[in-house]
Amino acid sequence: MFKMTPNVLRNLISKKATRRYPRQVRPPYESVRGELRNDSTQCNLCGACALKCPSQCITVDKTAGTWTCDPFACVYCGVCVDTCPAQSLTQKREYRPPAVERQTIFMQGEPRKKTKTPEAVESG
Amino acid sequence: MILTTVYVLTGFVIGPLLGGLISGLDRILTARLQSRIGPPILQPFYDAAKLLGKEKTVVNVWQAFCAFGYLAATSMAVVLFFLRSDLLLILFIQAVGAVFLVVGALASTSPFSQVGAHRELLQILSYEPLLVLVVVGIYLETGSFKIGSVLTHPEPLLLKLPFLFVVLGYALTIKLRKSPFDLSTSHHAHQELVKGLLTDYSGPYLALTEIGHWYEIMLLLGLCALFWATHWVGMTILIVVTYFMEVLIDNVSARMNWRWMLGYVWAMGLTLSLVNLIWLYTA
Amino acid sequence: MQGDIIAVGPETLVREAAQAKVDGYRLVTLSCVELDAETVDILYHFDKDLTLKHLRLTVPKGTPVPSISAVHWAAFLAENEIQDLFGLHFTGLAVDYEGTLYLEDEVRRTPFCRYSIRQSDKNTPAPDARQEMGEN
Amino acid sequence: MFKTVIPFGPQHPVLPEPIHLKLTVEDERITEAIPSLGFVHRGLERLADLRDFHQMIQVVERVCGICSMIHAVCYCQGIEELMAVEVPPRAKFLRVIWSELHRIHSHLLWLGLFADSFGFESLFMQFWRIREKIMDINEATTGNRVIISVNVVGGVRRDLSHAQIKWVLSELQMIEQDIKRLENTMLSDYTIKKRTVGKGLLTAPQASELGAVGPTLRGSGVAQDIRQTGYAAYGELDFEPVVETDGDCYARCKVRFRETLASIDLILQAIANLPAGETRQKVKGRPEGETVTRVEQPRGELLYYIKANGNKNLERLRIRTPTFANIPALLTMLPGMWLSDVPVIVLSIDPCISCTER
Amino acid sequence: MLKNLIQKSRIKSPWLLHYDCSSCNGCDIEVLACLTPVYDIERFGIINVGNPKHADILLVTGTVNQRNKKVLVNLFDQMPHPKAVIAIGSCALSGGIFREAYNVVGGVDKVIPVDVYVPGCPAKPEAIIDGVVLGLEKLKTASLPARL
Amino acid sequence: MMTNTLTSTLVLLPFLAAGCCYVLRSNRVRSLVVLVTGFLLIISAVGLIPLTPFTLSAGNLLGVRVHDLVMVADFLLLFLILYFGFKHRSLVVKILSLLQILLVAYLEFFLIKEVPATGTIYCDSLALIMVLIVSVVGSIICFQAIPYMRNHEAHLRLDKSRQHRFFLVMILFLGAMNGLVLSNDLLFFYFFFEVTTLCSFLLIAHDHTATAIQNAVRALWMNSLGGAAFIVGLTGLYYQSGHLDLQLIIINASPGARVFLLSLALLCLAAFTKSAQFPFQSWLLGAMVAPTPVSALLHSSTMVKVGVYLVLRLAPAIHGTFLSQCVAIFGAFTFLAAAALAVGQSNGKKVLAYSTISNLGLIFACAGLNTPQSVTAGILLIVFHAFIKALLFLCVGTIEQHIASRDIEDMRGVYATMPLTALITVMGVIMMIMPPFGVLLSKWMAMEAAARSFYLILIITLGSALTVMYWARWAGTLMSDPFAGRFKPERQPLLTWGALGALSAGAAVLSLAAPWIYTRMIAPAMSGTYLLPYRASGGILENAAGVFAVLPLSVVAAVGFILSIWAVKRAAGARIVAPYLSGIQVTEPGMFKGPMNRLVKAEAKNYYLSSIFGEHKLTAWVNLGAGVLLILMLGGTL
Repeated sequence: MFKMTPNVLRNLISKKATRRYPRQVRPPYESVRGELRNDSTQCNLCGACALKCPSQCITVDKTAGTWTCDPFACVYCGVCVDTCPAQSLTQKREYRPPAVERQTIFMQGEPRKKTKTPEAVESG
Repeated sequence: MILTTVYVLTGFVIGPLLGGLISGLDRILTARLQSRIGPPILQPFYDAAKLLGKEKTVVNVWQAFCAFGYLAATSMAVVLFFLRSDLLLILFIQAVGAVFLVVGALASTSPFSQVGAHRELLQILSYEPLLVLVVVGIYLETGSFKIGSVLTHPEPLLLKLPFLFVVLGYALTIKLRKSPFDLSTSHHAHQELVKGLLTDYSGPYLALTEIGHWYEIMLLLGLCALFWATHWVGMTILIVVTYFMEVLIDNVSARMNWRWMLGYVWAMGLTLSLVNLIWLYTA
Repeated sequence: MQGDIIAVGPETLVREAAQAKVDGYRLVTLSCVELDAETVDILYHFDKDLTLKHLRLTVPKGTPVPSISAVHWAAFLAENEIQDLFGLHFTGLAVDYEGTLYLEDEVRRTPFCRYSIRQSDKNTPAPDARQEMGEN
Repeated sequence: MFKTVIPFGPQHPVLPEPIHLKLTVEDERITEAIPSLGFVHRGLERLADLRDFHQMIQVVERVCGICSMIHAVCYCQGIEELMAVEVPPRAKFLRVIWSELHRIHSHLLWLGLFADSFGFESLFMQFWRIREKIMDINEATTGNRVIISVNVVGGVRRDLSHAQIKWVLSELQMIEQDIKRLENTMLSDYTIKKRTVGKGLLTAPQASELGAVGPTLRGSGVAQDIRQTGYAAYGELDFEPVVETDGDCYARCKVRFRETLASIDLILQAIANLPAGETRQKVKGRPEGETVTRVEQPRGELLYYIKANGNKNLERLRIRTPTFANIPALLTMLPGMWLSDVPVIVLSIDPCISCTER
Repeated sequence: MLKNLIQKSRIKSPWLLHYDCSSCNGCDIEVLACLTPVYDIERFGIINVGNPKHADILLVTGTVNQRNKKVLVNLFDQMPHPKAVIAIGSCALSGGIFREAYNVVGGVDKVIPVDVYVPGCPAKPEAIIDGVVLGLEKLKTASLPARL
Repeated sequence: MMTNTLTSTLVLLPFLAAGCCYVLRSNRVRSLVVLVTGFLLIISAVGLIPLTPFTLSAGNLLGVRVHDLVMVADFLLLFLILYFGFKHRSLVVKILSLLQILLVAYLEFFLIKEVPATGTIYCDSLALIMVLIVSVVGSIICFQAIPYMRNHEAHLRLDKSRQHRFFLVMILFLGAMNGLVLSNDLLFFYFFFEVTTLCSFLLIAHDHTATAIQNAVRALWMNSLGGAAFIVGLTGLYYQSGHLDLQLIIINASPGARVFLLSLALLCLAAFTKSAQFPFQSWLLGAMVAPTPVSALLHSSTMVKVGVYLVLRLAPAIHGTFLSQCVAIFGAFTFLAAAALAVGQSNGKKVLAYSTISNLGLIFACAGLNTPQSVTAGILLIVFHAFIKALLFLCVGTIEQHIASRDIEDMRGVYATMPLTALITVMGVIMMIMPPFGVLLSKWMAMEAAARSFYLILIITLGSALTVMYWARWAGTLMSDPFAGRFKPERQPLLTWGALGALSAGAAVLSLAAPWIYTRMIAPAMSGTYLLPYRASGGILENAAGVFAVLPLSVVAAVGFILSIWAVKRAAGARIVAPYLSGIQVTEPGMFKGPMNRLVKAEAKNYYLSSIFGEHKLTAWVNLGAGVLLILMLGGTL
């Protein structure tokens, strides 16, 4: 009976396993697949990401020159990053922070012309 | 008269405050034994205050009645304890609280609540005789059921009633809802009965049962304290050790079922009590 | 595909399944595949010491299929699933959920039949699942 | 005798997942248990109509978040078989490593939840604490804690660097130590034995007849483990299935506990024998034909039936998950047991309802 | 004074109810992982109570499907005010990768009002903690009952 | 003179009124007779309070010696029983009644040389308490029987009312009881003892169904056994002492004499049969077939109380003997065993019956323990048990007439349809198990008294824990209803309300007045033989070992009660939610959507633990145990 006793007593005297999260943030690992970013200077709006995305959360409108991602549907698999021919898609190491409203990641680029100062705009 | 008032107020006010603190310490200690940091020590008070400020929802208005009844009975028991009244009477009044809690749980038709209530009844069935026997042991040793007389007993009761102290430990474990006896409801709702007995108490009424439980903690630790009533150092050590053992046992054992509880507690408890009582008779 | 495939008919199915049990095979599962608007394939996968054996039953959608749950009790779950998803009817099911194993009334019946919908469900003519989902 | 009818689930603290059991009990003895499913049914097999066969990898990974890696392995194997793709050996070994990491984290998770099912909270905390280390390995090596998404048709997307391998080895050593420290508690504590021994009995013939798989089957004394077929790189590793003969919850617990240690051993072997080379074979074309593939999940045998007709969408994808096979066994275990045993018995098959219902 | 105490306590003692709609378990185990020593959300007074009648915060993981949407509404209704709903993971936010499947209704906000969205697939324990903290804002500002 | 009038009112008026009930077949007149008799009984009993203690001699009635009248009546009675024995072909009854006839004849014609001139009637505080209980509780039950029997017969659709017979026996019973407790001459006592046997037989058989008659015959033979034991005991006593004066026997008790002790043991045996102790419990359980007022009467104020009264009476005589210890153990055993059996019952009336047996067992234990505290406890328990048990039986009867079942499970949520009755029932239950009410007060005394005897205290603590279990369960079940505040006001006949109200209020007030009952009634009864066990001051009962603050606690309880009611009032504004059903509840109350999309009722039934506490499991063992104890008791006196 009470075979667990040595373990719990060890826990009592040893250092606690808890990471005091908000106060003490552990730096993310090198290769973490976090929030999706599109580098507007590189994106050529080819639409490969939209085609390959398993979650179908990216829409690219070539004529209007927009690139939209629904971050709430994104599954962070990184397939789009792997397939992006222009390597404009990257994943940050952090996850997207919680929000109180629906959001989309929206990017307005020049239709058909790249490298023209498109802005990345986020709108709620 | 003034002294009486002081006692009443102490029991009524200090009782739950101390009880709440102890259950806060309990949670921290539990967390530490699990290699966690645990909540702040005032956590039980936050919980209770939050619950008091919640919307009132009931399944049946009798739950409100019973929650108040439970609180009234347990606080009364603690007050009587501070008034140095009759131990047996205090046990009876404490049982009233337990019964009210059960009746309130039975007032809901949820099977979880009902099954919890029955398990609580089985728990009462298990620990009630033990508590009475402990008190009987105290009576045999000191010649009185009155706490006043027990306190003036010249030597620590623990020396004469060691087995009965163990028996009290069984009752304490059941009463504090610690593993392996947290059958009817447990502090953490990870069991087959959801929150068992307390499933359908909610909001302020749940807060009342919490506060009632603090009184119960106080009462039971008071009973433990009687076993070393001759000196406050001994008393403190006894209580601290006992409570630590309770938390430790909670953390090193699985929850058992009521059949095992009834069989084990009665077999062990009654045997130990009998041994100790016979020893007292023959001594 | 690993393992032998034995074609069976509705009349020999239960016998074959029972024989498999006698031979020491464990029923792995049933897979149902819609072949065209009228017929479905039901594959009964069996396993014995890590080798597979399959019974292939090809039946028209309308006809009831004998349940093997009397022989392999565990088949009732898979058969109920097929009942839900393909609208087939199994006769002699050990526990019959009558098409409510997974689906609520709000969902169209037989979501796995892409070619047609079952005639008996014509009182609620649900749109074809494909259109509902949006053609890709 | 009066009957009490208890709706056990779908929302219930001891059930991590929604399944409903209509329990009929007399006093507290169960006389009847009827399940109701469908609370997690999404219909993802039909998503094959909307997603191409590459995208389906991400979908099948989300059949179950606990053994996502192994689902993907099974699916990829099937597609690779249909397309006759030869997977590079290094990828095969990496698949084994991550699969076994998943098995360890799944078993640790289960051991914790199992401890919780009989109210042993501190043991639960202890196992989950160890499990966090595995999650860290997952995150560091693949980029996500749970759904690691490393499989592609023809190999894996990530490789292990030398430094990572070293770190993983040291972590595993610590994990092994930590787990072994709990062996005495999990396998010989009086209260735990009292709650698990003799509960949910399943004899070997019963288990085979009811189609039980995985630790549920092996706990009843049937030595069957799909890893014996030698898929991925298992054929090249030294491996014995873990078997117990008692057929009760305690036996299943022992099987899983020992499998956890066996998995660590497998990873060590795989790392030691890790061949150099490519990790991914480029694939072209589309799958055609039908196939059945099987792998061993933490919960048991997983079977994929894939039928493709040369389109980019599969014609039929059928997933038979281990819990689906274990549910009939569970239903026969319950009657006659006590209400307090329900969580223990239900958890003893390690139910994964999202697998079952897909 | 009492009002302040209660409002403070609400932030200090959020009790969780976790309901798994039709999640793949990924987010569920991350929710559970929050309770365990490494994250130990009991530091914030958070307990997973598993009973809607005791809960302040409803954590929902997974897509809502036709069968469990009623369960979700039932649970939400049984929670006493003030209460907050936190949707966790892509599936709960929008239906995620499954949102086009035939039995899927979509995100949680199609059925009950959602206060906080925690993205991720699955959401990390840290993100869940952040989400709960965000949800506390709502509890703090909620009105007190007319009579205590 | 006053005492004479009052006494004869108490004893003879019922006989007269009973005759009236039989002769006057009008419902109204009968009701009036019952009411008037009841009130007269109550008034006379209360009138006796200032006059006790007193002794009376039964002189002559209509020129005949009362003694001879009683003798003749005795023979008539025994022959009547013999007739019933023949009628219902019960060999045991035949044998036992013949034996009794022979023994009575032997006693009367051969042994008794002279009839005592004085002291045939003796009324001390104990007798007074019994008279009060019989008159007050018994009358109230008879009042309630008026509307009850009307309903009952309407329900049975009888062609011809049998109420005249019913009330004949009911009223007669009260007279017999009063006579019994006032008799000091044991022959008188024996006569009334036999009257109660016959009355109970007639009442149990009242409905004339096959079961009723079967159960009635069983009651008859078991009680005849008691009667036979009694008369054998009497013969022995007469041999030993040469007279049958109860008081003299008690005072001059010579415990050394074996015959004497055996005779007393036989009297105790007779008491056990009357009080339906194990193994004679079956007659009382069988008596449940009778209309509920009969059960109420048998269980509370009459019949079963005969036994405990007799043993409490004899307690000083057996003080310090082995017999006394045996009685204590036997009583404690019955207390525990009956409580255990009650846990296994779902039939409400059976629970009440086992509870009665259990409580009587406790009284026997108190009597056998034979200390001042325990005897006080026993007497108090008689009082409170009478009130509350009568109340509970009447409640169950009322509920039964409404829901057509006496099963506890069917009473689930009866609060919704009969709020007031349900509340009164719950109150009755609360008074059975909770301080500061009288039953618990007596239990407290009993426990403190038994604390010095470890086997007794062990049995009693286990028994009282079981008691809490079956009562609490029942109280909760009555309230188990999901809808709050939606009940309709309940309609019952005035007499029913009156009876329930009077009994519950009576029990509550008496609980409050327990210290005064103690000083005014019990202390005088004790003073002769025992040291006074408690000091009563300021509503607090106290001695060196313990203290029970009756009045302060009652005040606190009352305040708590009022607060709780206030809480209920406020909770009425709370949102009503469905009970927790794992989230799959539907709008229909208590239903959930189960497998196959079917609606299922989430039923929760009480635990009766029939695998442990079922009658089929326990009865044989309990009877065996009790039998062994009885043999030990009788054998030990030799």
